[in-house]
Amino acid sequence: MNEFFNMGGYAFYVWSSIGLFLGAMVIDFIGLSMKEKTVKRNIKSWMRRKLNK
Amino acid sequence: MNPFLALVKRDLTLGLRRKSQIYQPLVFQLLVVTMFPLGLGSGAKTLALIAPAVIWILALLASLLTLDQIFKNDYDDGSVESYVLTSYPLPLSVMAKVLAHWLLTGLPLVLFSPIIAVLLHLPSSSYGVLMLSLLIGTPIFSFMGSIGSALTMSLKHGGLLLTILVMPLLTPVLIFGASAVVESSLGNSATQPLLLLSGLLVLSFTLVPFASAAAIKINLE
Amino acid sequence: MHKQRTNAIVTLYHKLGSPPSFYRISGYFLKWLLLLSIGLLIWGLYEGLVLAPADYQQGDSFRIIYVHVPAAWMSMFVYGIMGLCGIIAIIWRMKVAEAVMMASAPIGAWFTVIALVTGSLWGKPMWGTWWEWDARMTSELILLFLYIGIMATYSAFSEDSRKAARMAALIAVVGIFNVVIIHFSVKWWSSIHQGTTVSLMGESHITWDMLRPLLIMAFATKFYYGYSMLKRARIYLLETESHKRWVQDTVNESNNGDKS
Amino acid sequence: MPLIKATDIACQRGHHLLFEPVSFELSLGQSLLISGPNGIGKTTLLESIAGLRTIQQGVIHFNDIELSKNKDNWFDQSFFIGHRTGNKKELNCLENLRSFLQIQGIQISEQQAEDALQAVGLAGYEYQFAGSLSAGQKKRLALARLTLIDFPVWILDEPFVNLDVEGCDWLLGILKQHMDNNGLLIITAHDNREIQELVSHKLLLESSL
Repeated sequence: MNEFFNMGGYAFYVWSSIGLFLGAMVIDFIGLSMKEKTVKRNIKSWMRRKLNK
Repeated sequence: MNPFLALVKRDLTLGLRRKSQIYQPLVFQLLVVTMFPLGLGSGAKTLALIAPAVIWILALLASLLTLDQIFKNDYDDGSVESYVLTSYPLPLSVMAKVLAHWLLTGLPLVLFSPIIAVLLHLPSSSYGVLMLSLLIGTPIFSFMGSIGSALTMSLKHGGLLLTILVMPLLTPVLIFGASAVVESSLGNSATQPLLLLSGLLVLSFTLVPFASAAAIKINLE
Repeated sequence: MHKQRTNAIVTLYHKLGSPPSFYRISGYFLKWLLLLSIGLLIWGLYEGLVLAPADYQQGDSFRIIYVHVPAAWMSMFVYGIMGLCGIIAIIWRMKVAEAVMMASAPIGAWFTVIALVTGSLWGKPMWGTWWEWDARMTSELILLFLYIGIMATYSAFSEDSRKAARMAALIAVVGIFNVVIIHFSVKWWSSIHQGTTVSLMGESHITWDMLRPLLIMAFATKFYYGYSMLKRARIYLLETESHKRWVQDTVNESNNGDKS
Repeated sequence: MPLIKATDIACQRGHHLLFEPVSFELSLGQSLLISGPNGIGKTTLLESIAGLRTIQQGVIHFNDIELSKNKDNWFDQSFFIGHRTGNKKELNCLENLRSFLQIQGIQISEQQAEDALQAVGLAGYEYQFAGSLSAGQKKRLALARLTLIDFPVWILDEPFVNLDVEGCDWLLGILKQHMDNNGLLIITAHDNREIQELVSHKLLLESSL
């Protein structure tokens, strides 16, 4: 197992590459969910404004 | 006088009356060139080595200073309507604007380049190639810049965006232009990069006016 | 007119061209795209990091290929999609094409960044330097600038999203031509300035065991792109059509579902 | 047969409609006054008709052909003056007048240009740079173009703004003359009463929200 994480001495390079790759995907994914929530919230608020008129 | 010539003549008159567009890029070049030896610590050899790249990058930066003006003034005062609302083809009008811009800013850069070259110790045998490469390359700056200018003409501070948009598009010009000068300063033939540069000029001459015309139309919406 | 009705492709085109049906149809795919990409990602990384044999020259550092190459492929693939949608957006003014184009930009830029940074992380042990101005890395960097330019153009015209999208589309289309020219000019440049081209892959023979995880990862990234792009395009359509009936119905529906 | 026939046209800002779709028909000798509250999109509509913008909803037929397919013909017969006057501040009045029209392919002699300046009350300003004129004078300089062209269709966006009483009277005069010469006029003018009596058709834009 240790050998696997060591990556033949290239641990830093390999794992930071993989980490960056997965990190970017996760950031993209979380950003999307948050954006969706904000947009839907804004539309709902706009609809309420229209209802109250 | 046909609309093409009328537009060129009008822009030349405007440029000659404004003046700043013509001499300021040259002053800018001189200023930056002064910084180089001061920053590098006067090694004549180093200067000559980097001279081709520096001259070309300076020409690029100096052009960028004036590119946003190609359409911005016309948009701000409404005279852009005079060549949009007419049956005269808009791409041809774009070409007239580009021609006028090049005559006002590109040509002075070409004529001024030997002075910069002297200051940077470029071997005098490459002056011909330097001027020729700039003569072919600077119109491409104006052409590509017309797209950027048409895109950013309605923005208050579009200069930086224009730089971000246009610079990547101009990398091939810089590569071939600077290579031509490097080759000739090494005593090699510069024909290949010059031919490639001419190819880029032909491409931008034929395609860019349509892109700029499209950008103007989108921007007026 | 009658011919159009019978032609399935044309019907599909028109359906996908209308924001409400695009929103509805893409909704079916979202979950599957995400699950597929996560599954393939795990499988591909497991095969690539654990099962695949180490390269006889580069050792284990070659495993960076499993994120670097798929990301580099995607950076170009996504740009191609953007150029295509840009052409459609300019000529036919199709709103969905605008949405797909603008939704592709962030994820495409991410892939470009990943390709650049992992390339650098791979280059350090291989070349002994973090950055080499070789043709591939240089073009990739310029590609990143183009992505940034497109997104910057869009946000500069944010007060009118329709115009902003069409402006960005124009940049994307101009960029497509230029990417090709830039790529060849940089290649030409590095061939005369460096003599030999440095290649990360070197002469090593890629065996099927090494190649398979690469292909799996390529599909995983493609599916994730599909998910991210569709999701973002849906949000884009909701946002830009927010005053329309179908958006309000959609939001109300999801509201009832969420309120538990 | 009407020269201009607009069917259910509407303009957008961003993704939202500005006003309820409108339709109208105009023949030569007729005129249309477009009015509505501020921000409703009068200028946008006028610019769309002129061809500066694309019409996002509905169609306009010109001479029975769709305007978008008949652009060159339309540009050769219509003349638009918008709220940006199109004068160059570094050119003098004569140069402004001549270069603007030359770019549109219309040749005028120096004498004609001088007469036009005389007509709009800018005699004696021939060699003054447009940058040094007052707002009203700039407007006059732009409107001077109207006396030099023979386009049947005039599209004017708020031409009375910045004009003094004399200027308004002069403009009304040439608009009337244009109508009498079987011309066609589309105009917005929110602050002028007399134009209301001159025009044959009126169009009130209503909010679509």
